[in-house]
Amino acid sequence: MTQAPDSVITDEMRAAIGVEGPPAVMEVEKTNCRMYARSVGHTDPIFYDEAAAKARGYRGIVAPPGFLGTPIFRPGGSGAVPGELGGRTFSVPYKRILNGGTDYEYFPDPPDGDAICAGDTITARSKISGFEEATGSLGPMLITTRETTYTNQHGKVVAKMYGTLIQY
Amino acid sequence: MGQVYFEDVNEGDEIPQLKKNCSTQQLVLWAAGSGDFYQIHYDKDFAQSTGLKGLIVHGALKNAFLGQLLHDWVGEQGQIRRFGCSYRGMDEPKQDILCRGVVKKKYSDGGKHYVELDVWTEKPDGKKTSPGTAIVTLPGKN
Amino acid sequence: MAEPFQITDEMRAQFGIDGDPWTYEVTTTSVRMYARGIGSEDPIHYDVDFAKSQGFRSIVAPLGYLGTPVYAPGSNDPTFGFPRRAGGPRLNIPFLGLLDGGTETEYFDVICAGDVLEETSHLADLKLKEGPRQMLFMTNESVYKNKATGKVVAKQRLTSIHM
Amino acid sequence: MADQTYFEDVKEGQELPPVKITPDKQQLVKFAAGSGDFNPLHFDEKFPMLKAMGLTENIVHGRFKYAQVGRVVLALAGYKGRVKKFGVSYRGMDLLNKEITACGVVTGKRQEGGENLVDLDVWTQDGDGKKTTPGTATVALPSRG
Repeated sequence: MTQAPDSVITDEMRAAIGVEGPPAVMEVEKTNCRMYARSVGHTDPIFYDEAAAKARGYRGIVAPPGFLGTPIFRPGGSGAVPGELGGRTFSVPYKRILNGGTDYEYFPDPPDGDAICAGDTITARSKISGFEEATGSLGPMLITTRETTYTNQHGKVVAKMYGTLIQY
Repeated sequence: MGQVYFEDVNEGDEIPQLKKNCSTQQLVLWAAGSGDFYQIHYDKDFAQSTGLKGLIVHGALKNAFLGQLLHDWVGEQGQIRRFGCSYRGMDEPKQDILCRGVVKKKYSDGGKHYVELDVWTEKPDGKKTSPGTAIVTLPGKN
Repeated sequence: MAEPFQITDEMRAQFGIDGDPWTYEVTTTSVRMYARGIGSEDPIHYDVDFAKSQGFRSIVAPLGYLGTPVYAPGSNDPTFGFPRRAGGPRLNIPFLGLLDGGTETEYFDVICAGDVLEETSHLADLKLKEGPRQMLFMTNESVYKNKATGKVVAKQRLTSIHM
Repeated sequence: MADQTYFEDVKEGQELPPVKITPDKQQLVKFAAGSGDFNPLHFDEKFPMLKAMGLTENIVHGRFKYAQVGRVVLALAGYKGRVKKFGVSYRGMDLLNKEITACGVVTGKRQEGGENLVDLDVWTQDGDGKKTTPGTATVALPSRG
């Protein structure tokens, strides 16, 4: 597929596969865990109440599913969440872009992993894991898959996110 | 809702559904919760200027709804290992979004009891807009 | 309304009665979000190292931001986030119209990310303005105490207009 | 942030550098996120209460204007000064996508309790110069002495 003569995947793009971008620091705090839980409609008190979370064996208020912290915002920066639509992009002859989907993988088990709780500082490192070309109802498209690894302040890998970006 | 156990679950079982219906306020709450302030989710004129008919529900919000579906199902002793979905179709605010999951496979490995599921959101006409998969662990009865 | 509204001694007797305290949290992400919300790009609200270099404990809360009330479904108003607490004054106000009349904040210390504040609130004033339509100006005062030091860091008076 | 202003630098009648902002819907949604006030009056043009008020455009949060006044006051205080108090009344509505200017003028200087205090009139005004959010503020400034 990548060897097709009309491929939009360049050598530069192939060389970028597996190369980690600069790390992004994500903060998990009580306020943003609660805001996220509230915005989804969660009712489990472990997302709101520290005492309830501790009673269930967590270190603090739990980050709801899909919440991996808020990137530190700097005025003038992009504010993009790494691994979603952010990260390195390449010049391809397609104008439109779609977020194809997102998968979250969690590693909640000690000693190697841990739950994500308020008070954590998570470092996110993102890399392109592959390019694929396809032709669908939208016409020819380039599918970029990206993998982001989330490591907490104790060096434990707590989650991975797999994102799919479609350009067509 | 009581704790669900590995032994209670069979392939083909559907888990309890979660019904959502997003007000424009919820889309703004989600912008706040997620940090995604793209205007197609709350500014009708902006959405229409990009060729959309009107406001649309964030794909990531539907993904998070699936997270809630699973979190509420696995209970205090279960854990979400993996979940996610593809964004295949758009949903509009003020329309029901039904979040569903069906058990695809169950197995035990390394002392843990795994359940794999197909999960998705669907529109009132049954069209799946966010198909995905999930892996959770559930407690065993002994 | 059949009878014109009057401020009674019974209502005045409610002045100063505190409701149950509520916790307000000031975090780095909440300070940055507020600063973004008001369009400020002052690094004192964003950059922890910079704020420390200027002698502050952490990034500084923008003026007007006194932390985010601890939220839980059912315990807070889902639109405004304010706490539905027990205690405090109970008034029957026969007016349906409600306007935000004003905000006044008095500071006794700088509020920074990491601060956890305990807020208590009471009815501070009632004023009636007569006219073709009666307007009741109701002022609530909130006192914010730093939980770690016990020091009052701010007082905020909110006036609502009922008509 | 501009250089620190000292008490000696300030004169009665002096106007402070204004802050201008034209809030669009995204700005108000960010303010909702920051402030926790998710009243649809500020972002949903079809919200029934807007219609009841005879409006077709969203209203800017009063607290947003208060915060703009806060930016003017904080800019005077700098990092070494301290804002003692600031308050405003909400007298008029401002609508989305219309320029708002937050202003301040020095009305007095005094020394009290070992502090160098500067009193201000503050307000926001709309494009026609109408003061929709008038108020006052007091700032303690460092001295050069």
